[in-house]
Amino acid sequence: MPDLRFEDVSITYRTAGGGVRGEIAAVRGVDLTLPAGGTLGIAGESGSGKSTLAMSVLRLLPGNAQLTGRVMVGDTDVTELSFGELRALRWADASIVFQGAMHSLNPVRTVGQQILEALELHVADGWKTEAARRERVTELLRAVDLPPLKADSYPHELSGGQKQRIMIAMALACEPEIIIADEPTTALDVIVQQQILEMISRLVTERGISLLMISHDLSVLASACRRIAIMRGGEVVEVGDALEVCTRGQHPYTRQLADAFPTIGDPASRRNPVTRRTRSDAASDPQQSPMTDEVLLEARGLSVTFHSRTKSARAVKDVDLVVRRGEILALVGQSGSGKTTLARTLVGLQQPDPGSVVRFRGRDLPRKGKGLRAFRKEVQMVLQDPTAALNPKLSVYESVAEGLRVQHYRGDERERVAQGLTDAELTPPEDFFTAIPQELSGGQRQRTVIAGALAVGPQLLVADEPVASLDASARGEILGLLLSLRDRLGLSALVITHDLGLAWNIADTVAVMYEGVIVEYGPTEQVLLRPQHEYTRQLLSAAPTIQRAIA
Amino acid sequence: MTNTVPPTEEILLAETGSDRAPRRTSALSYLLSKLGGAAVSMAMVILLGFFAFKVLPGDPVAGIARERQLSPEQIAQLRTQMGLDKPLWQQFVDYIVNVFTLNFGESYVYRKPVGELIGDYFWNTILLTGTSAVLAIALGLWLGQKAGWRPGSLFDRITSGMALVLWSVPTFWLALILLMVFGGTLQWFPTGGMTSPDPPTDPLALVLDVAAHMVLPVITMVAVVYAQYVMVMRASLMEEKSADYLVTARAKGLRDDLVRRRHAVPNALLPAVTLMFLHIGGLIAGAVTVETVFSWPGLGKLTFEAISGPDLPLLQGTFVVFSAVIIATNLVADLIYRRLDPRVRRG
Amino acid sequence: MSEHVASRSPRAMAWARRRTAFARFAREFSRSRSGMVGLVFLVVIVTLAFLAPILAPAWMLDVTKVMDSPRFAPPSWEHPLGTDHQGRELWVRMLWGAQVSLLVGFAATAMSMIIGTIVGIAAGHFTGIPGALLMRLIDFFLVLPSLILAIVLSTVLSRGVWTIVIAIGLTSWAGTARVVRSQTLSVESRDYVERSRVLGAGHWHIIVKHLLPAVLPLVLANTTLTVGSAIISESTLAFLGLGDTTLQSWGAVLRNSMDVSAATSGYWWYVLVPGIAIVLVVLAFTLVGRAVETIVNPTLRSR
Amino acid sequence: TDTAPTVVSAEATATPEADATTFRIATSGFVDTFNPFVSIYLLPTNTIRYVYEYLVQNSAEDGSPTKGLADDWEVEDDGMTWVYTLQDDLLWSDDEPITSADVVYTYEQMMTVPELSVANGNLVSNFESVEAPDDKTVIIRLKTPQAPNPGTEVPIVPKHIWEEIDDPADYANDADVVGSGPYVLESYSPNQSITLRANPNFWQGAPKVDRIQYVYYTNSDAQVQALRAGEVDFVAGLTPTQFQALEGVEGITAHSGEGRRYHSISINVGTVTRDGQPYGTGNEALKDVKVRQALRQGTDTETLLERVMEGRATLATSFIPASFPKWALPADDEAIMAYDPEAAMATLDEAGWTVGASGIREKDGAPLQLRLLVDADDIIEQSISEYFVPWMQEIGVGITVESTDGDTISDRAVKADYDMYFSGWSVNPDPDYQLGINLCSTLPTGTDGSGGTSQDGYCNPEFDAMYAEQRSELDEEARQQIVHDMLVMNYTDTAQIATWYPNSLEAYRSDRFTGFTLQPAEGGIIASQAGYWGFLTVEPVSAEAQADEGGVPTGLIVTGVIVGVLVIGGIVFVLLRRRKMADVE
Ligand SMILES: Nc1ncnc2c1ncn2[C@@H]1O[C@H](COP(=O)(O)OP(=O)(O)OP(=O)(O)O)[C@@H](O)[C@H]1O
Ligand SMILES: Nc1ncnc2c1ncn2[C@@H]1O[C@H](COP(=O)(O)OP(=O)(O)OP(=O)(O)O)[C@@H](O)[C@H]1O
Ligand SMILES: [Mg+2]
Ligand SMILES: [Mg+2]
Repeated sequence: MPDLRFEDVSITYRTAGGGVRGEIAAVRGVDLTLPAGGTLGIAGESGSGKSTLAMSVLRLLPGNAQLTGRVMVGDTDVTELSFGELRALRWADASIVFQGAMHSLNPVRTVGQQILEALELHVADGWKTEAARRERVTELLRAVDLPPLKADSYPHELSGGQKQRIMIAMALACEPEIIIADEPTTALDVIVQQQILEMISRLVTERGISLLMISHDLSVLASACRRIAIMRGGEVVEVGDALEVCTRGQHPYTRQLADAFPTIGDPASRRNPVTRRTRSDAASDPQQSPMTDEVLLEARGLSVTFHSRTKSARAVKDVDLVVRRGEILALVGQSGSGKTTLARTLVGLQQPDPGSVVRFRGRDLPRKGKGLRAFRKEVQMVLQDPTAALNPKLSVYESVAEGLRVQHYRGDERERVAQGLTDAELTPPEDFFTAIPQELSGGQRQRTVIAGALAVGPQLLVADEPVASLDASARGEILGLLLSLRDRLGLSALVITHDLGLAWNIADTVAVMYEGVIVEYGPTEQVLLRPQHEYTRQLLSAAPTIQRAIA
Repeated sequence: MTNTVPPTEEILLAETGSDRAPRRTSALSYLLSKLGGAAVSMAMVILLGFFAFKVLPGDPVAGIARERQLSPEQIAQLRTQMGLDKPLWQQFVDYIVNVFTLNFGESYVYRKPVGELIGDYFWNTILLTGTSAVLAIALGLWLGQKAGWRPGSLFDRITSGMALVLWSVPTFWLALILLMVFGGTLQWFPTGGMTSPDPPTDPLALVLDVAAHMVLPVITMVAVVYAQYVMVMRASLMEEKSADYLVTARAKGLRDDLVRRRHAVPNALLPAVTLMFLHIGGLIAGAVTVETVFSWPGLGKLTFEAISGPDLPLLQGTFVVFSAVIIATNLVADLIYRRLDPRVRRG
Repeated sequence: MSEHVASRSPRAMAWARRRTAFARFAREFSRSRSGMVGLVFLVVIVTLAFLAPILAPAWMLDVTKVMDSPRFAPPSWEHPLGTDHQGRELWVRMLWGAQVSLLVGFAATAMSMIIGTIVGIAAGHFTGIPGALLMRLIDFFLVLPSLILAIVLSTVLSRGVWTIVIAIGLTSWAGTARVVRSQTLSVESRDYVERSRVLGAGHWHIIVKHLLPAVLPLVLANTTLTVGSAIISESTLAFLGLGDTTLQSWGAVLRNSMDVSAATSGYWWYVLVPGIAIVLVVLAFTLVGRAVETIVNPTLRSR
Repeated sequence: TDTAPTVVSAEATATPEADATTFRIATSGFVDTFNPFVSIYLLPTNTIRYVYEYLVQNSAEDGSPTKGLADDWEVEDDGMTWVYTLQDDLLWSDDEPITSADVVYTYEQMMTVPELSVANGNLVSNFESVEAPDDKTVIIRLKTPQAPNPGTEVPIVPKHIWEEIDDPADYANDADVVGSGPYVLESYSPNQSITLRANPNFWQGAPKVDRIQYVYYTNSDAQVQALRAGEVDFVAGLTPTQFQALEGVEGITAHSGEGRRYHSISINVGTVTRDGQPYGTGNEALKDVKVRQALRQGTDTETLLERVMEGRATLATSFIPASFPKWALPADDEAIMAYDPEAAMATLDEAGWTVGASGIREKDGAPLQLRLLVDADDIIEQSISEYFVPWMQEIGVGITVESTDGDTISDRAVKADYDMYFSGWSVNPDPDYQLGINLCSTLPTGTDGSGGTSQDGYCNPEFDAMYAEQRSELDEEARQQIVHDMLVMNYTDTAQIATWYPNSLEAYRSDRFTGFTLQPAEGGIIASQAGYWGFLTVEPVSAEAQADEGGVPTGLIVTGVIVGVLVIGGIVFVLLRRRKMADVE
């Protein structure tokens, strides 16, 4: 059985357009070894070269990539193989589960055909005949817990988790010795994520395959790999035993990654996200919440149904919800459970079903004209994806000022914008005025959106997954900001997330949503520490933690 | 107008891309909605067919009387025969009735029912434009996918360059040059018409005869039109080229040309199909000029003559028929699209 | 980004940003060889067209003033591009013709772009019945045999440049509208438009601030391409005898050459010169258009 | 080669005999119908001339009346009664005898059935009655005396055929026609070809070629190419440039003949309806004959003739072409005004038009700015206007050229919405009709121009009186004098500037055919005659010249193309197959 060795591998991309980026050194001088039958995890921030490294194993890098160093599979250097030899190596010796299974399957062929194709290309004793191959497809699908009938499905007919499993089945098809899994669980909700991880671990141990797994989430790696390497900026900054790296990381970045995971039930992280900022004095006692009893927003019997030509779907069913002044309410739930829909309805972007009641300060939501504009002044929403929420052509200044202009703000616009940016901790604000979104990091973009919302001076902020797209260090910053704003400005907030740890980090109250229904609703401690509903319990148990992984 | 700009395809691709978002509808409701859209367009065409041409100046009788010795009584008689003395609403009612009986009234010039004339010429035009369309599409798709697979290669540069140059050529001008060179000077091909004046009776010889007459017009139309298809297919394949599933296919150890043929092309075809059929309109515009230059007895030539007539019922007829053809081909495109793309089909 | 610009007003900063954006655009454009070739060629042609009255005084077009010069003289040192059936220098006619042809090209394109952009944005932005109606309208114009419609229009209106402009403009906007509509739809689904709504913005604000800037680059790319096809359309109309023969346009020159059967009679230059001029200019516009498009639509860059 | 069957059967159409000679003519003409009662377009009416003999034919020499069906004729009652005697043993192409009953039938249909008068009703409007006292005599009684022979120009149809037809006005008459002329119509396929077959029963004997075939080419360049390629044998209506290019081409003879057309710039003399009500938008200034004369004096028709027509026309004096020398106004007539811009300016000064600031003359503040309608499809009109504008500028008249299409021009001409436009007519050998449409009685009845047939909107009672006089003047010389005076009057009144009588430019494959008869015999034309002489006497040059007819080397090419297509198709098929197989593997 071969092992996989990277020997002083460097990979640079040449980019033609723009010249802004020019040559990108995606991977720099990496030395790594995956022993035969072993498991190795690679973690690191987004863009640190993880996928690039993975692709180099099968020489799948795009044409503009240049590789130096050696990639050894057993005794052969992959970079020196002839094309024919390389094709023979691909999939038969090493296979890959690509990042984003969604796009890795050909949309116009059935998944069965696509698995078959691999078998046809690498005919082995086990599947010499057509019938044997079909048999093997069935067998593979069973191995990944899918009914064999699914072979006739087209990719779009499968859920994300199912597609991910098809990819895994395909990777196993030719009985390779090495499997590379690139972020096999991103975009999956925690419960599915747990299933997939368990399955991979099981297959690896059962079949004695070497596994190279990539993720930006330490806890995910910790649960599947014996060794972990940490990458940053194209370099491996730390390699070691999984437990070692997770709990006693040497490199500051490793520690930062490890620390960013809140531990539910740990008082140290309660209302205290990891952040570089020092919190204001007003809330020196993190256990104390400035929440009042004054009801700001109220929903009773709220339902939302989407109608399409052929069918209608109720995304939100009969929800009762209250947001008080100074309260931070976390709305958690699995993907597609209706969180965004509920939030959009609460701010009047979505029409609820007749009979639903949504009241702001005791009055029905205005629908148009002056009333609507006045309402917008009081209730602002931060949309799910900060990158999409900023017009790429407008500067930070213009984006923040947009609300003021729309609201016919009479004061000094410039001063107000500066104030908004300062509130959002983008200081000095002048430095950011002329920047356009693509020049900002994810966290900065998110804060610009928040600054834009805050500049209008709202009483209630509805923030939809404000940190989902951020890596561990950036998310702490944003959460810290929310808390400090609540402390300083008495703001109320409805924060949407599918991450329970986040709720533990900042929320006063938690509502758990499941298939459009709020199944559990109460103070954070009560819901998270003494869950009543089965789904909440499931969520809590599926949430990966480093402790659990190592234990 | 006559030519839809090919390079905008790339932009349009973006749109058809969004059309491809999973959207399942039942075959019947899909068909019905497409048919409904086509019917609305057709109704608008029919209305426009009357009013647009009604405002055309020129009384056919006045034109005749300017050249020929006619007495006032004869002129009045002619006007009655052409139905020109009826009030407008009556003419409109007649027109609508005519359209629905596929009759379109009687041609002023040919003194025959327009429906009959169009029936005589329709298949000639379909033969010419159909052949050209098939050749142009086949050539365009083939060159386009080759070029798009290796953008910037010598093959791509030559193919795209040729396509762009040919696309910039006015159709009628190219037709005329070809006529001069290959018809007049070299005398390789007949200079016009669809058959020899005395068509051979032997079926095979007749086919050969027609084929010989088709060569120049088909070359002209293909040359001007295929460029659009090359560009559509090229852009479409380039768009597809970076798709992740191609990496998967490669990782499985597929040969490069198999990756292209089995995975990239079938996907790239999807947006291309819609766009190609949109260009059928351009082909028909080409038919008018090409048929005129090469004296091809088809609807295009008929249209050209109807303009110089002015032969109002004939013009209305060809206009409605041309529009109907385009609408029908677009409908076909939608249906083909549905067959090609499993995501639009019911799961 | 980090340069300190506190002293400048936001508006000035916006302009500065636009300037740098344009500079970047220009830089990228200058890297496209074919685009530059096209652009340089166009600049030369446009300059020559503007200078026509100086390079070739109007009397050179007056047939009564050139009665001494030979008719149908082939190209030579004396008659660089040959002469026409009235003994006029072909280069003079081409020069003056460039004015008309380019004017028609640009004006028809402007018209088509304005209609296309307005209808496209409206069709994409407004939901419900107005949007659906506009979409039907676009679809309808897309399937119309536009040549025939253009023929009708140019027959109905009295002859002249503007008639041709209108005939071409009115029949070519649908393609643009379709592109604009799809772009509008995709922008409309972006969160920043939703965010704008959350901030309290109305239709006008969203259209002007978000939709228009997002579709303009595409429209611009489309523009250069449409100019080319408008020039071809003009010549096609002239060929069909629907142009204004009192104008010196390239289409009219070509039409003249056909009227006198230059091609059959061996006066090849009379046919080739205007034809090739059209091909070259259209090609130049196409090259420029593609280069622009590659820049504004980065997914097209060869990967 | 004279073996054509008498009655053309359908089978014969499908398989033309190998040795039959076919004379091919390129055409682009419209065909409405071949029904002689109804057809009004040029091509079918010309074809009908070959199919049906007239009672009296126009002679090849000078177009004067000559033997047709009638052997000879007598005028009685001072021109009120015409008595015709038919030739002996005349036969229709189906071997039925031609009798006076056929003649009477034909005329009576036109006189009594309005639908059948569409084409030639004007020719019988003066008829009181037509009688056939016996099989060989026809008597035409007129309402008013007339000098022009009433037996011309009306195609006589076979009664035994037409009687059987239910609705003669709707009868297309386009296949297996029974006729009496040198050729009969065999078949017609729209926009592709018209085939005529020699009629062995024709009284002058069957023509020497077996068939005449008109082949369609939309485009005149394509016609020329077809002639060069030998696909057709005869092309008419050439442009001067094409003509020049064909001169000296081996095997082709280019023929320029004096035609029977005239071409002019019609001037709006101030149009009025028949009862004197003004209508239209004509410029007031043109009501002054001086201004109109000045326009003529300022127009250098000689230069135009040279530069625009390459000299292939005869300078015109009036609307009667010089090819009818009996009637035409001679070029050296003292009434003729020469090109003289000085004189033109003097005339304008005299009329009170003084040169204004912009070089355009003015009178009472109104500038002398005139509109000229130009057909965008007509290079001749365009070229004339290009000279006309600067010349007029020179004498101080502003011209706005409005380029538009022929239909719009017809429309505006009827409505008198013009100052000047180009006009032209084909004139018959007898000037009566052409003179007749310059009478006050042809002015329109309505202010929208309806009910009129006037040539230029001209009206002069003196002219009308002279017209009546010439019409009943049976002495030809006396009549010539009256016509001359009428033309002088019309010329001086300047209702139009007659530019020229264009030559008819034709070309034929002289390596294959010869023996064309011209009309008039001296410098005349072949096609578009007022008669059937042009192709009557055509004969093949020699047998072997015919043999390689249609010898375009297409066979090889076609085979090559077919093979190519098959190969491509095969490759595509194989590729498809391969993909298919790959898919199922
Ligand atoms: N085809 C390419 N051309 C140019 N640059 C590229 C290309 N692919 C990746 N890069 C750049 O190379 C660097 C490494 O990318 P890579 O995909 O390996 O990151 P990653 O660690 O997998 O990140 P993520 O966690 O987001 O998947 C990034 O800066 C990326 O922008
Ligand atoms: N515009 C729409 N039309 C039809 N169905 C919709 C629409 N928007 C959302 N849905 C459906 O409503 C349900 C709830 O969607 P929603 O976006 O509210 O989920 P979510 O909880 O925010 O998920 P995520 O965590 O992935 O953001 C989903 O099944 C979704 O498919
Ligand atoms: Mg990655
Ligand atoms: Mg959501």
